[in-house]
Amino acid sequence: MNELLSNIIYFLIAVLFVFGLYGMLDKRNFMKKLMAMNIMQISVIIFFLALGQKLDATLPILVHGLEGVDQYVNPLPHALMLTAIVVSLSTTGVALALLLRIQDRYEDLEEPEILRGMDK
Amino acid sequence: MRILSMVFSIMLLGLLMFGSLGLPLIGDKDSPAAEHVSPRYIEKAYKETGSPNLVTAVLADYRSYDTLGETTVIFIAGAATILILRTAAGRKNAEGGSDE
Amino acid sequence: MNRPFGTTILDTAFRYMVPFIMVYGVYVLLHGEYSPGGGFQAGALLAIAVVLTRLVQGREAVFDMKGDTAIILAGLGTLIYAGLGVLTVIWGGNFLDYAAIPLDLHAKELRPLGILVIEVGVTICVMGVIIAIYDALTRKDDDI
Amino acid sequence: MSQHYPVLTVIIPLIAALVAPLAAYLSKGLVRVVSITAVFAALLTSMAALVRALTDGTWHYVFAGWAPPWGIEYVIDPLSGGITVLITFIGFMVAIYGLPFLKEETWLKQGLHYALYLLIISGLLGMVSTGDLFNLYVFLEISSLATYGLIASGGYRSTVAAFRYLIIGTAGASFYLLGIGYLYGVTGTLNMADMAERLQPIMDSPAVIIGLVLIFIGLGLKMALFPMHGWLPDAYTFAPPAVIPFVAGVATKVPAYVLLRMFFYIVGAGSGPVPAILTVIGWVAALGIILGSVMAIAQSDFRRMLAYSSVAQVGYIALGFAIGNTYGLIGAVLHIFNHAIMKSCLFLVAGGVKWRTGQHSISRYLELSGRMPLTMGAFAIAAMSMVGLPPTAGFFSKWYLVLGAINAGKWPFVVVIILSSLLNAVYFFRVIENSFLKKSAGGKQVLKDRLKTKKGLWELPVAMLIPIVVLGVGILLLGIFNEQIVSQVLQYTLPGGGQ
Amino acid sequence: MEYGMDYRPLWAVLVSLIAAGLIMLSGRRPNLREFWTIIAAVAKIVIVFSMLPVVLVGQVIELAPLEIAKGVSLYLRVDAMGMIFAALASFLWLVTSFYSIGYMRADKAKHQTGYFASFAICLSATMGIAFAGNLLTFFIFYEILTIATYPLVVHKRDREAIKGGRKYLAYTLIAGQLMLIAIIWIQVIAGGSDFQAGGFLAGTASDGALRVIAVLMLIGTGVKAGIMPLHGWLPSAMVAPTPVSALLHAVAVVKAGAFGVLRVVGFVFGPQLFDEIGAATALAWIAAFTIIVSSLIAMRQDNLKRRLAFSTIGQLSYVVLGAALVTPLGLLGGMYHIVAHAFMKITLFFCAGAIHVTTHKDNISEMKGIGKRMPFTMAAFTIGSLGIAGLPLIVGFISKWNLALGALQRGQGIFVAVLIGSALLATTYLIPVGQMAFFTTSKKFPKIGEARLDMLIPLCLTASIAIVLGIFPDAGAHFYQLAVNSAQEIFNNSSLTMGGGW
Repeated sequence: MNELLSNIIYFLIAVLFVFGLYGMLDKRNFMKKLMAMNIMQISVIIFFLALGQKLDATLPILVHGLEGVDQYVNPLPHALMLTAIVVSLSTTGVALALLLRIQDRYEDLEEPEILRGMDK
Repeated sequence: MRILSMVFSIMLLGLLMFGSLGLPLIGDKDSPAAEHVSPRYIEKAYKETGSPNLVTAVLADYRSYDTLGETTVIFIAGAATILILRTAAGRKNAEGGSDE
Repeated sequence: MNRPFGTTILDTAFRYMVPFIMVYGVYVLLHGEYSPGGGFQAGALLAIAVVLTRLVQGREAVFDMKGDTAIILAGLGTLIYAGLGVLTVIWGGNFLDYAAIPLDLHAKELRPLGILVIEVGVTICVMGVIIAIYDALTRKDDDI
Repeated sequence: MSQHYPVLTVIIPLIAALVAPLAAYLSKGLVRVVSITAVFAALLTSMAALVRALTDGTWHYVFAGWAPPWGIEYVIDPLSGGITVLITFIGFMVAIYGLPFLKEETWLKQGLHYALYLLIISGLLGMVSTGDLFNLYVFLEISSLATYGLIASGGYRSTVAAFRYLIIGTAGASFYLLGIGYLYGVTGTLNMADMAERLQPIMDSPAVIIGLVLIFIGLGLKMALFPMHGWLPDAYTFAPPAVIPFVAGVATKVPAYVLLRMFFYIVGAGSGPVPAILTVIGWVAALGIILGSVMAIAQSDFRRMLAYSSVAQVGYIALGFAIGNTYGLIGAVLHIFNHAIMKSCLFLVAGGVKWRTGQHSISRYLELSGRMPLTMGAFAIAAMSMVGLPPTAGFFSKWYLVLGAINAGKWPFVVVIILSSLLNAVYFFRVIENSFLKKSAGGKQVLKDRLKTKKGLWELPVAMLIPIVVLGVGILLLGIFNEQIVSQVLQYTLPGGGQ
Repeated sequence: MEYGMDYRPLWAVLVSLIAAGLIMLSGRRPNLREFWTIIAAVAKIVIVFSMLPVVLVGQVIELAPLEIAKGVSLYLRVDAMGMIFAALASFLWLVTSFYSIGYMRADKAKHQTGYFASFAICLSATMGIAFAGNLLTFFIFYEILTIATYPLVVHKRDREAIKGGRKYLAYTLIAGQLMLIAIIWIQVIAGGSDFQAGGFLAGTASDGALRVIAVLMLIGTGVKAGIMPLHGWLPSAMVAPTPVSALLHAVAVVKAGAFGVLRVVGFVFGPQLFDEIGAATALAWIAAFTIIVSSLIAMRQDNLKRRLAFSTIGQLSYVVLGAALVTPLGLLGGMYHIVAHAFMKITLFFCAGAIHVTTHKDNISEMKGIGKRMPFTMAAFTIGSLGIAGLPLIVGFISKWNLALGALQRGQGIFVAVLIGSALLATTYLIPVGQMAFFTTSKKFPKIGEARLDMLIPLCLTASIAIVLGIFPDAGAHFYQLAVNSAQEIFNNSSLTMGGGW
């Protein structure tokens, strides 16, 4: 049962990741592409956090009287994912700034329209 | 094109699911990730860094260099945003939207 | 009066909120070692104080920071971080080895100090960047 | 101080980037001095690090005093040291080259431009130096984000190009990170050396296989390996000329280097799924080489032509990996060096011509040899190198690649390489014909000539001319002394000792 | 052996490269530019001929200044065969330089700086080809020669020149790439590619593989040598200025190809292996075919330079035939024909150029009675033509005689018939020009008006050398002795006596 549950979570993460990818490939709207990209990044973050999980363990802040490796979840993925979140945030920020500029110029965020505008 | 991306996505989904078969169970206390590097953080971080928040200890001390990179990324985000929004916007008026 | 949302209620609420936000930001910064929190969150809070001021009082806010200053500040904030690394190198340790800080303290006490210093750097960087982005977004073309 | 060279190489440009806005605010001249000094200092430290790596062997630098795998380490061996020297060298040249382009910009733009430029350099250096897989991701993002920002500063069309690059690049980074996640899940470590050890017993686990596939996809997107090259042509075409020579020269090479590290050092070329992946890489790269070259022939814009040629040339590197024996790897690594220098040189020329004539179309290259002899001379050398004619550098990477392919009995690759160099000849000699031989029929007035109004200047501003000439001569020297690089820099580090 | 000690071969290569640099730098001052050319040419002759005595006594000067690819050195090796080519090229460069200066000035050509610089680089590459000690070195200089010749071919920069240049590049680059495959393949199967008298490939691979290698190598070298059907670029390249054609046809480019064939047969495969895999017979037939067909085509050309071009194609195939006969005398004849043809053909081209500059006539049909106006030129031309036809007492006879003996040595008298047939054909396409010049009259050329002296002297010089060598084949640079030495070396056979029946 546990095994199945475990795999289901991985499967869900995989589905999320692939959703993101599919959105990026398929959507023609730049904003939607960006959102899809975010979904993809988030799925990776969840994936890492899932890896660091331990059954019956608490969050990795030491509490008096609670000792032993098995009592706390793995802090490393958390630390890594803090970095990854910040990176994802920064990327999104830059992307939004770009979209603002594109909207300014082409008054549209649909890829075909923009490409037509670029050729002019 | 749509079909192609669909096919590619489904293939990737299959791959990811196949790959996850080899991963440790979620919550497994004996998984490599729980056994190899991280025990030291949990056991010694407070002694070594004086920080009871293990995530902070890892983030700001054991892997502080990553965090430097992270901070730099934020700085880049700010710098890039300003470069894109402000300096380029100035050219819009000056050069009538030159594309080159 | 060029105040986008200049109402009495906002003005009053804002006047009491900003100091709290800032104090809370500093608290989050200092307490980051013990509970969830740290430089990133603190920086965001401090920036919010400035952004809130701008939102309420408009461009003539007394408590204001220009985008240009902000991005310079962000750079300097990160520089505190990187600079500490360089200093530790100069002091004979490896890069970012806080134990090399030449204070007469035990390594266990030096390390939290180092963490604090870099958290301050992170805070300033995050604050600067958020303000700078906000400034860039709200700036009109004629301000350049 | 000398034991800190690896970190100084990365951190000096980074610090300079952080102070760049302030420096620019204080004085526009200051930011230029700071930036160029910083890159130069990084060049010096990277060379010193390389020299030490050559004499004393591989060099581990531990951050914050925490031994790996708990902390982060830098690993400088002759190969990574060599590539850091390459990056800082080209970075230095392009930094000088960019000066005239930025002279008249506002302080803010200059400050941010230099900040981002230095951060690209720093990020790429970090990627090459690091011995930690997650640290690599962080520096990958540093260099990528800075690249997006700089590319977007080239005008309206460049914002679209930058956005697409951002989307695809971030997808690539996500793939990479997910792959690292799979590997982390089964090994529990992020340190490269540690992971290499812990991966060996579990090489056939599905998680390892898929993790490596994901890493390959991620890096393939970043290095614009066909068919994942969609972002590259636009990004290279519309990016500002002050920065694109560097990005075009180096940015796709570093992911290629990481791929090499990953597959040949961490995993091992013969183990697990790597042979299968390499086979796929080989065929995909072969296809990319041919299609990239054909696309390049079809272009009328010089920079776009170079961009497609980059797609093809990255294929050479991947092909070298796919050939997989020592000669193939030597060829691939040598081509990382060669192509970085050649492509940078070509984009420098493109920028110079743009500066002088305001044009990028190949049909506007008429009669340029007379007006810009040194630039077009460098172009001719670089073009010959791209075609692979001796004694330029490009010939020798081709030599090793074909040698490796014949040794491995992979005849289709031999045919691809040879065919591709002929296709290269077609599109480069077209430009050479235009600029050296053909005469413009009364179209002279159409060309704007910036320097005609400014007396006392010769061909191009000196700051632009020097890098062009240095890189042009560099291509020849790299060709003649390639054996030194192979035996000094590559031999010890290649799997199997380079026998 | 002075291995790595004697830097003369390297200097022989570098001196004109340095000159090329100086020429480019002094582009605005014609006199200085030409001064560099002459200085370099003289220096090259001195260097090359100073090595002659060493080589004549059978020694080989070797030099490996640096390793240029992993396990492969830039390896220069001065042996008898290389010496023939090097001495010939360096001597003719000086002659051609004087002639070029006259021609270019008389023709008021543009882009002379590029012209002289490319010329110097070409000679550098030719030296490199002559002294190359392994296939990589050979290939590097071979490709440099290809590229350096390109600016010369397109020198006029008009549509026709560009078209000719394209054709030239297409042929040579493709061939070069094919040869590269073969060279790397040899490197793989033999573990090295240092030239060795008598070949080093025996037993390294299956016959099939060796056949493919042989075909690729022969395509690579054959394109420059103009073997049919790979000759297409040569007539198109005739748009180049005449000294270039002279250089292309008589001295450097095509001879590099022919020389390459000799090297491949004699020093890579070895005659025996080359024969065993059947390449020799095939090549001999191709050469014979080329000889006959090119002569037939030459007869129909009216443009003098084109006619000479097709004649070159035929004559080069003599060299190739010599190699393909794989007999000592055949090789001897082939090698000596490099020399013989060089002096004869350069004379002919010099004459064509002199006619062009002096009277602006390019077509044979317009040259009736030109002998009246330019008696010396046309006399030289006639000597050259007779030599090409194989008349005794002119140098062409020596090589053809040896070739014929070589064919008999192999027991294939049919090639003797080919040689004779070709000689007869040559009489029909070249000698009539001289006949027309002297024995017809035309009102167009009433009085004497010779070419400029700086053009006339070189062409008279080469014509007289053609005669001197025809009478004393070993005079001067001991070309004949060198050829004999080399053939002996290849066949490991001392029975080959000097004189070869002459």
